[in-house]
This record gives sequence, structure tokens and C-alpha cells, in this order.
Amino acid sequence: MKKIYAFESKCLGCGLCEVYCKTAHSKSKDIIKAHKQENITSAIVIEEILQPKAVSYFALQCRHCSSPKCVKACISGAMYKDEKGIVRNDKEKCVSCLSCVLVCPFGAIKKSINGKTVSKCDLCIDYGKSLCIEYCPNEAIKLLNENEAEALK
Amino acid sequence: MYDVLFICMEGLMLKEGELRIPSGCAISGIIDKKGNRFNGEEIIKSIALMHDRSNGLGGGFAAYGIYPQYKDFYALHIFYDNLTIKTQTEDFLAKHFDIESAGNIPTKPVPSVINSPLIWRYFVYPRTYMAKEGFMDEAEFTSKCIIRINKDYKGAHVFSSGKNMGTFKGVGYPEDIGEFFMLDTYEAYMWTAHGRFPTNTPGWWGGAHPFTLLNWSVVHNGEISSYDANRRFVEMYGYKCTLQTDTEVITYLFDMLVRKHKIPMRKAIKIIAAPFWDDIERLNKELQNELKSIRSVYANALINGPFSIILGYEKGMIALNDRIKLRSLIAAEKDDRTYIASEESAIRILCNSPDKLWAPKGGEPVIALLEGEQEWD
Amino acid sequence: MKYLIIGNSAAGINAANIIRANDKKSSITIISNEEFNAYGRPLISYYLSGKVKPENMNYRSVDFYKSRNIEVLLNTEAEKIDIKNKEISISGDVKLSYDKLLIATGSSPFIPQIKNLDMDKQKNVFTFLTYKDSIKLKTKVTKKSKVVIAGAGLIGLKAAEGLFGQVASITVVDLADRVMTSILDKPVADDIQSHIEQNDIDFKLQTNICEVDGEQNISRIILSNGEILNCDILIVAVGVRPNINLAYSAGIKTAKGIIVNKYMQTSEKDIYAAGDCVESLDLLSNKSKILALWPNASNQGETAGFNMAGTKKKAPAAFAMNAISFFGLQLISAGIISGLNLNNGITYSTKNNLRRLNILNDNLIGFILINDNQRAGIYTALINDRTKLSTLEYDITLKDISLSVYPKEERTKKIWDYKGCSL
Amino acid sequence: MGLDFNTPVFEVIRNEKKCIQCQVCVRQCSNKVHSYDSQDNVVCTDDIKCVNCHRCVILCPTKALIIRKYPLEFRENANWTSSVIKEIHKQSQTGGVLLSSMGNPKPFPIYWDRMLLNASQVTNPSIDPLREPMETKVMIGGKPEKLDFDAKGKLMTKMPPQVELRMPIMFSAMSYGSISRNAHEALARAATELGICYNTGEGGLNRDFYKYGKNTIVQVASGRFGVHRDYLNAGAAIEIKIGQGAKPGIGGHLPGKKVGEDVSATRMIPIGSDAISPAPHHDIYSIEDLRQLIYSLKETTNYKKPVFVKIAAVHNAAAIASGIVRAGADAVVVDGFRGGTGAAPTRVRDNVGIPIELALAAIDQRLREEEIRNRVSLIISGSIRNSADIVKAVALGADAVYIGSAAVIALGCHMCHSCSTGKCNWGIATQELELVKRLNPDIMYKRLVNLVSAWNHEIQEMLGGMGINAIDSLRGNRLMLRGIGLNEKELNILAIKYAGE
Repeated sequence: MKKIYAFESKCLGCGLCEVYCKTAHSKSKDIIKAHKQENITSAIVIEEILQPKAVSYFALQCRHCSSPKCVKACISGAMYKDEKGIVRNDKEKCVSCLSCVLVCPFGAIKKSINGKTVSKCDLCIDYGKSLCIEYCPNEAIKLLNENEAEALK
Repeated sequence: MYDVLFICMEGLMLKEGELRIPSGCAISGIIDKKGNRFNGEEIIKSIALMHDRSNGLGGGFAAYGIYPQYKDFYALHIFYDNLTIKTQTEDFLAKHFDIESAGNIPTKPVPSVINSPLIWRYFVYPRTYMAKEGFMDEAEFTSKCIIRINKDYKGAHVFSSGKNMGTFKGVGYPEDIGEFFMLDTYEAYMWTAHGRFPTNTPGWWGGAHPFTLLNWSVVHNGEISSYDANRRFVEMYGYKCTLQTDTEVITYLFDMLVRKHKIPMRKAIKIIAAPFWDDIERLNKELQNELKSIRSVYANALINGPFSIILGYEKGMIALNDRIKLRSLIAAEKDDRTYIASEESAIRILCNSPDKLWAPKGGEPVIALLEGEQEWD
Repeated sequence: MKYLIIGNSAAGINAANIIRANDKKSSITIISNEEFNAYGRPLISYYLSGKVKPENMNYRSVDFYKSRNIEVLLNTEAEKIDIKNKEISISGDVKLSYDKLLIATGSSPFIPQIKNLDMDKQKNVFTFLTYKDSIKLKTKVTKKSKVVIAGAGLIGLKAAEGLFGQVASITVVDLADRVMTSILDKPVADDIQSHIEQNDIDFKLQTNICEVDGEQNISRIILSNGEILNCDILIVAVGVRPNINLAYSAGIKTAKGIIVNKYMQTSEKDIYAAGDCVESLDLLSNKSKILALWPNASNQGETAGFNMAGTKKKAPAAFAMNAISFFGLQLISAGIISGLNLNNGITYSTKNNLRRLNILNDNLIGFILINDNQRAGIYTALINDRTKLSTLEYDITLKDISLSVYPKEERTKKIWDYKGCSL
Repeated sequence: MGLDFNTPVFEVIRNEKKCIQCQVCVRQCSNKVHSYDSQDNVVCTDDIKCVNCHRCVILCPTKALIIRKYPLEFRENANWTSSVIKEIHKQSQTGGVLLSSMGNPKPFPIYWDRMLLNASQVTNPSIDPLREPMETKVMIGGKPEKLDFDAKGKLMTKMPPQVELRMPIMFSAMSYGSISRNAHEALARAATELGICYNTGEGGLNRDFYKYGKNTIVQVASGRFGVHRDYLNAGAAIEIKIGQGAKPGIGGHLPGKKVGEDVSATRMIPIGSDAISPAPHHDIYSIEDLRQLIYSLKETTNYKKPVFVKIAAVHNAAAIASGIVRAGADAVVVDGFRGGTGAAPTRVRDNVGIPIELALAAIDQRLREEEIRNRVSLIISGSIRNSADIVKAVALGADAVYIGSAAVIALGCHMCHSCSTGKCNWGIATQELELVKRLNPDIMYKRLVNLVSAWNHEIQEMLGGMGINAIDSLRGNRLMLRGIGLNEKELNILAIKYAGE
């Protein structure tokens, strides 16, 4: 299975990936409507690192762990790992108790603004392609399988 | 006689030499490699067949071996527009050459050949001290003088300047020009011929092919796109293109490469019709280095655009197509004879069952030399 | 190979899932004394408040059992374990044999000795631990019900929140001086209490119920401080006891909970135990304790599953952790919250946010976050890995937590580890 | 100093209906034009800081931004235009020399746009580059007078070193320091893939890029920055920089703040020190000194590297070029007054030097008259904007062209003319790591490859149209050009006929 890997040396911290993440997970799939009318939280956390010489950034998304702590901690079964291996959150069943936030060692699960659910990366499985990768202006995030990732470490 | 002038829009009197006139043509060439001489009837027959390849505004022949009795003298054929320029030119000649004999070239009236200029012939030899003073050999001295006359003596045009060879050309269909100059009375071991199809202007006798310099003669079919690049390159080596025609620049290129730079003919041909870089890449290291050197030093000598030429010189003739063969050219061999022409029909009319008949590939020369001549010189 | 699992909740389900993943053919049987398929136990208060519909109560999808061909026997009580013959007897002395047995019986409510209290006779007294309790309660309460809840722990408060808006009054009684004594220290507990009181739930602390009044239905409650409360509904939520007598009577070593080793094996080789009924080593206090937490039960269930199916696996370290919300106030806490003299824990709190980090000699040992709880899992990981705070990129008390707290090579290793959280 | 007369040059207009307050523009504008007001949740702009580099416009996900000329107008005056007035305001404020970047922007005639190309009709066939071979390869370097062959026809002459370019295009000199490390890497990798060369500029060559040596031309300028034996041997050729089109007669000035650790190591100068390259080479005060430098460089590299000499197109360019050839150079490089620069005094940029087209025509003609044109390659630069400019340059007599501004535009430059500030938002003319990172060499080198390959295809189309299948036959082929809108004098200098002749 391919996962998203971010490259600190390339990330500009511009935030476009979050804009397009919200758009991909919006009902309207329209950037302006998604941001102005729908109350969506992006599934990406932009990490900011204070380097000695210059600030650097990288985008962090769910790592889709092989035995995910969040799935085991989830009290309603909303958090599950689908047959493709993608860890997903079932909006219907989630009661936003944040047990997943409590245990995710990457801090890659966010409390949604609407307070009803949590927001995490699902590799845009419903949208069809990962919009964050497509719109990253500097190719700082890539969809890679294990060997590709290892090669570019 | 009046000057053949071309009056263009603004009433400026522009002679053909001052502007470039594109033209298509027919060419033909025959050589008897044993050196046996034959009269001009066959060459006329061959060029006449390609009547429709020219439009009557230019035709001409080169014949090698026609002045055995004067074979050590330079046979200068000169057109004069009027008598005054003739006398001025003759003064120049007298100063630079010992004139063995002089006279006009016998012609026969032919209805379609009109407005002919004065046509004179001189057998000359350069004054020795003049040649030595200029640190030049006789050929270099003679060619400098020819170029001087054509450039500075308006109205005089040296249209042939080789030894034991001569060209006969003018405005008209080639077969009429042949008859006009009574070529049946000359005997040569090698003949080349050309019928011209200039796009405009009543032709100027000097503009007809073949173009010559010393023993070189070139008949050319096609119009080269690299003309100005070739011209400005060759002018860097002391030549002056007065006629603005392709044959002129091609002749000067060969003269510069073979005579001045002493480059073997086969290599000169690799310069004129250079192999493509992709093909060079596939050759062995040594050949690659040679061709890369050629294509960088003589880049501007590459002739680009369609051409099929027959280059005549004392040792024989060489036919060459541009490297992607944009013009037709056929060659044939029968016993000691080699025939070359723009069309197969122009060969078959002379020799219907040749031993060998082929269309040479682009950039690959057909070399037909007199027996005993070295091929790689 | 025959696998038998007693208990159909977090521990049982995760164990069955892993056993099937590692052993495609053998038969797996789960028996449960409840009438429902596995449901999210903490959801019972959400059901009570109507926030979660019945069809969303199921913990796994409907075809979970069928697709893994796991046999489930509901309403089946395990009565005796016959270790020698490796079989258990269930109601109506039917015998079920096993090769590997898992005890995941969880816990049951603790009923204190109160004068005149008789759970069987009195119709308006409830416990609040199972889905059935919640359903009974939901049908019984009316707009006019005056509810008294014994116990201001997690379960009591959640029950109160569940009933909010559906009853006339709610009163919570607890002997302790504060709510959720097991998790919170006094100052934090008081904040939570005042927040809950704003939803007109009142508390009777430092007192307990010493007598109830009423035959079929309780009508009055007498507190130890002398107060008398009218009461239509009494919910007993003072605490829970691990269900260990099945193991105890079979001679399996038990203390407060069933004693297990790192592989969740009980004293009997082929018998394992997991979940709330088990005593396990608390990472932080290094003492064996009952850690009745949902994530812990899942981990232990999974570990037991691996070992039962023949793959040696140690249970992940366990320590106290909670993620609870009361009336919109979301509290996340883990590790040691109070008790020890914590030197430089920082408390950074605005009106409704709190971030308390408890640090003891270069280790984060506990934290409480109220509302400002983004990325809490990284704190949990710092506790879990016993990370030396001095090795981190910045002082976690001065800056919001982020993955870039780890030095570059370490965080790259974590992200690049294809299996993910290999912590 | 009391009032500041400066007013904004540009106005940033935000379409509130489209703006989603995502603050990408706030984070990306290195000039801090955009700022987020969290109380009113609105993004506002400070127009005076805007240099119109379009970074925010391009990255804005909803295309909510437009940048326009600031509407403030001075009273109509053809002589005292607004830019002249503003320059005086600025200089009376700062007392400093006005600095600007890029090439001469003044509306002098652009001769490329006044020359038209030929095409074959009937008398010779045009060639279809898709079906026939079409050669754009050029050999750059010194050439012997003629080739000698032995009796058996074997080549005797030993050719001086040549740089083989797959197409007559190279990336112009932009020093390591005025442009970023990533920009250099993009240029180097693009040159390697295209089979052409890029010029290091006068800032030396970073050791990491020695591996691209085969496609590198190392420059030796008056400052001698980063010049040492390995450096000279690292490239495919050496270029002595005498002058630059944008600032003829002026040295270079790289401000200290741009000389970080990497640049100082490459240039061999202390960190933070201003890198000032003197106006003249202090060891070349006349033409024969140049010969000494040329041959000392050839000696150092064992005669394995051609040595170019780059001059700015100035009035006496033809004579200077002839002198350079006689001084032993293998190629003459001429940079026109439109050539770009990271920083140059505005007055010099706008008033010194002559158009490259006229300089090229004069130089080519002069070298031919002196019969030495074939000894060297003639390379020109100074605002080659598209492939037609290249074809016209070759027709005028150039062997190859350098492209500088066009290359940086392909890398993302939007000609905001503020390279000298070192705050280039596109990561090109900056040393700030955060900005340099915005130019990702893995992506950007492909853009350069795309641009140059596209231009090469266009050149092939135009060559084919003229019935030529090798660029050599276009070089100096002035019959392929016709002038339009040119006076008699210009036609003579360019030695081309007028359209219609």
C-alpha cells in the first residue's frame, strides 16, 4: 500500500495542502464553498521546526499503522482499517470522544471544528486521488510504497 | 549591340549580377575515360531531350581536351558588351599575360540566339615576373586576374579560363547554343551541358552555366538554401562572388578546398555534402574525429538545399547530390564511357543498354576520372 | 485447535480477531452473558442521551462474526472451568471443551451495604454498566423523575450526563471531597464539578447514602450527613469489581484481579485472561493494578489472541489514560495525575482550557488537558516510551506539543517506519 | 527624515468573495505585503512593499488576487514622467545610487522584432523536420585555418578542443551568490540533460556541481572569485568575463548579507564580506594583457579547454572582437544592453551599451572582412526571448546564444526587477534558505529542459521552412533575413535587404 511521505527539505509551509485537503473532503468539492460554507477540518498537520538557520516545515498525515492504536482505543468501532489497509473514520459512528487523539503517537488525528467527529487522512480514497499531493507547489509530499520511501529517506 | 539590362520597378538598371535569381535546370555529362575525343553532337542530343527542363533563357557546355595545340596555355573565353570595354580588358591582359593568340570564337547564326555579345578567345600565359612578385603560382595569379576583370571591368566577363578546355554558353536553349557555337567542330574527351530555367528576367549571357574558374567547370541543377552562408564563407578566402549564382559559389568552394587547401577530393566531398551527426556518431573513433573536425572547421562550406552538380576538371568529372537527394541525378557506365544526367532518358538516348545504371545516394559522389588518375587526390 | 473466549467486549473481540488472523481454520467460540452482540460499552451513556441510535451501538460490523466464522453464544453464563478435562460448563450443565481458553469477563458493579437496599425487590434501583442497564433506565425515567446517583466517578457522571434534560432533577452523592477521585486531583476536579453544576446537577459530597426508604420503589434517601432526598430513581455507580470468581473457583491465581504474565497467561498454561478482570503491571508505578480501560482491554485481548494462536507477543505497557467529555468539556488525561510531589509541572489554563504536564526527573509521567487537547497522543507516547525530556528539541512545557519535538533522525525514523507506530 | 515621498508602485486587489483567508499569501510573501488580522478574520495588504512578483497571485488557491499599477498619477508630462519623478524622490530620500536589476527596460528599438525570416517556395523545397533529419548541433571553440591530410587521405591537423552543443543554446552566466544554489543545480541538471552548457558566472563553482563539469562553462571575472586549478579544469570551457551587457564598464557587487557559508566557501571569501569585483581586470589594462591571461589559462588546463572572452556590446565592439580573436580566444561572447543582471546602477543599465543585434552584425561582418571569422565561435546574449530571436541571431552570424533572463523566467521569475533585495520570492535571486527551498531543482530543471527543447523544435521548424537541414548553413546567411521598419543605416549595419527587395 502507498503512504504519503513529506520531505522537510522541500516543504515551504505554505498550507496549500490543507486547503486542498478540505476541498477534497467537502461535499461541494469547491474550494470557496468548502471554506466559506462547510465547516471542515483538514486531515493534515503542518509541522514547524525552528532550525538554527531557517524555519523548516513538513506536512504530517496519518501513517496508517499496521496495528493502529487508534482502532484499538476507539470505543465505538468508528475507527477501522479497511481491506486496502487505510485507517478510516466512520463519521456516522464517531462520538468524538477523542480516545484516538489520546493514543495516536503522531498526533495525526484532529478534533473537528464541528465537534461531532475527528478528522484524519484517508488518502482521499473517496475523492479518487490525493489532492494535497497534486497541489503541493514544491513536490514536498509524495505517495510512495515502502521501497520507494526507503530510497528517498 | 546594346547592354542586356534588366529594368526593374524603380527604373534602376540592375544587371543580373547584382541580384540573385533562383532557377531550376537540366544537366548532363559524358566522359570517355580512355581519353578518346568525340564531338559535341552526343552531348547536344542528350541536353536537347530535356528541353522542358529549361525555358530558353540559358544553355551552355564545357568541353575538356579541345585545344590540344594550346594545352599549356590558359584559354580565356570573354564576353564583351562593347568595343571600349574590350580594348580596356585587352590592355589589362597585355600587362599581365603573354598572349599567344587571340580571336573571336567562331559562331553560326541561329534564329533563336539573339543579342549575342562580342565573344573573344585568348590563349595566354602569365608573365613570369608578375607571378613571382606576388609570391603566387601561375594558377593563383591567373585566378586573381580573372576575378579582377569580372569584378572591376563592367561589361567584360571571362566565362572560361582553363587549360585545354573551354565553355560555350549564352541565352537560348542549350541545343541552339550548341549549334550557335558549332560544337560539332570541337572534339573533347569530356563534355558537360546545362539548360537553364531562371524564374525571371531575360537571361544575361554571363549568367548561363557552366560556371568556370581555371580548369573547374560546374553545371548545377537546384537552388541551395545555404547560398549566403557559403558565399560569405568563401569570400573570406579571397574570392568575390560577382554573379550571385549557386554555380559560382560551388565552383569557388571546390577551388578553395582542393586547390588552395590541398584537401583530397573525396574529403572535399565530405565537406560539401557532410554526413549527418547521427551517422558520424556511429563511426569508429578515428573517422568520427576526422568528420567532427571537418564539420567544425568547414561548417559554412556545407551546401544545404537541393543540388545535383557535375564538377568537371582536367582529371575527369564528379557528380554529386545534396545529402538528402532533393534533386534527380542518374549515372550509367558503358565500356570506357560514364554518362551522368538529370534524367535517365537523357542517358538512354545516347546509350540504350548501359553495363550499369544507378541513381547515386544523397551525398555519395559518382567519380569518373581519366584512366590512371588517382581517385583520392 | 478449539479456542474458547468467555466475554464479548473489547478484550474478547480483539482476541478473536487476531486468533482468526493467525489461525485460519480452527474453531473460535465466544460466549457472553449479555443478549447483544459486542457493543461499545462506554456508548451506553450516549445511548441514554439519545446521541447514539441503537443501530450504531454495535462495536463491529454486523458480519464481523460471520466473515471470520466465529461462533457466538449469547445469554450464556460460564459457571465452572474444569481445568483437568479442559472444558467449561455453562447454564443447563452443557459442557464446552477447549484447547485454549480466554477469560475476558470484565467487571460488574459493586453494590454497597445500604440499609433497606434490596436490588432485586426495589424496581427503581439501577446499576449503569451494561447496555441493558441503559435501556431499562431509558424506559423507566420520566420528565418528573427525581434521580439520585450514588458515586461521582466516571460512570456516575456519565449517567448524569446521559439523563440530562430527560428528568426533573439529578443529585450526585459521593463520600469523596471531589468528583472522579481516581483520575483527578482536587483543583481540576472542582473545575469539572462547577462546569457540570452549571447544567443544574447538584452534588452532595463527603457524604454517602446510609439508608433508603421504600419497599417496591424507593421514595426517600437518608444521607450520612442527615439530609433526606426525595428520589424516584436511584443509580448505584460507586465502583466496579473485576469478575474473577470463575477463575478463582477453578484454582487460577488471583488477587484483586486475575494474575497474568506479560503474555496474558494465567497460572494455568492454556488459560489466558484479558481486560477489566485482569491485574497487570502499571508501567509508571511498577505495581500490579487493575487498569480497567478500553484501549488496555483491546491491547490485552489482542496480545492474548496472538499468544493463544502460537505467536509469542508481549502486551504493550499499560498505564492510566482517559478521554472523557462532560457537557462539551473534553478532558484528556494519562499517567500519574496527583499524589506525588511533582516539581515543575506547569499549569497553563485560561477560562476553559487547562494543560497540566506532570514531570518527574526528566520524564513526563502524566498530563491533564481540558479542551486544549490537540495531538495529546504525543504526550502519551512520551510517557509510554519513558523519553528523556532533555533529549528533545524543545521544552514541552513552553511550546505546543508537535512531532518535531523529536530530533530529526528520530522523527524521520518514526514517520518512515512503514509499519507505523512501532513504538 | 520627515516625509517619505515614496508611494506604492503597485496595488494589490483582493476579491473578498473568493478569499478564503487560508493565509497562503501571508506565509509566502517575503516582502510582508500580506498580513492576517485575526480579530476580523481578514487578510490585508501593505501596497508599498509590493514588488509585483506574482508569488501570491500564483499560489492563491482561489485566484483571488490581482496586482495592478498603483492608480496614483502625476500630472501628464512627457518629459517629467512618473518614473523620473519617483527616482528623484528616492535619491533625494536616500542619497544613494539607484540600484536595479534585469536588462535595460527602456523603449529602444528591438531589432529582433524588425527582421523577418525567409521560407522556401517552389524554387527549393522546405524540409519537414518530423520526416527528415534536422541538425542543430554546433561545435564551439577555436578552429584551425585549414585541415591538412597526408598522402593517404588521413587527417593530420590536431583539432583544438571543442564544446559540442546539441543545440545552439546555453544558459548564461549567473553567479553562485546572486542566484541560489538550487537555481544553479537546476541549470546544471538541465544543461546535462539537454546536452548543452550552463555558465557558472563569476561566483565560482560549488564542489557538489563538479559532476556536471562536462556541461559547465566556468567563468573567470575581474574578482577571480573561486578561481583555482581544479575550478578551471572542472568545466568544459573557460570564459573570461571582461564585461556584462547590463553594466558595461562596471564591476559587480554582491552584498555581504548574501555571502553565507556556502557562497563564501565557493567564492573563497570570508562569510558576510561584500564581494566586489573591480571594474577592470587589474591584470588586463590592454589587449596584449588579455593574450597573457588567455594563454596562462590554456597552460593551466593543458590546452584541453577552449577559452572564451565575454565583452559587453559597446560602441567599438567590432574592433575589440577582432583584437580578442587575435589574442588567441577560442570564442567571442558579446552581451547586449538588454542583458539581465542581479544588481546594477539604474543609470548604467538604462544608458550604457548598444543593442546586441547591431553589435553582432558589425562584429560578424568585421571578422569576415579580416578573414578571421572562421577561427572562433561567436556567441551572443542579452535578451534572447524566444526561438525566433535565436534563428535571427544565427542568421546574422552567431554560432550560439546564451539565455539568462529567459532561463530564470522559466524557473519562476516574474520580472519584478528586485533581485538586488535578495528577497526573491521564487527562490532564484536569494540566499535565504527558506526562500531558496521554493526552487525545487527536481521540478525546475525539467521546466528548463521543456523550454529549451521546445525552442529547439521551433528552430528546426524554421530551418526546415527555409530548406536548410543543418544550423551551420544558417550561420551568417543574411539573405534569409529581411528588414522592416528599419532605416537605410540600420539595414546597412545589419547588412540585410528590406522586406520586398
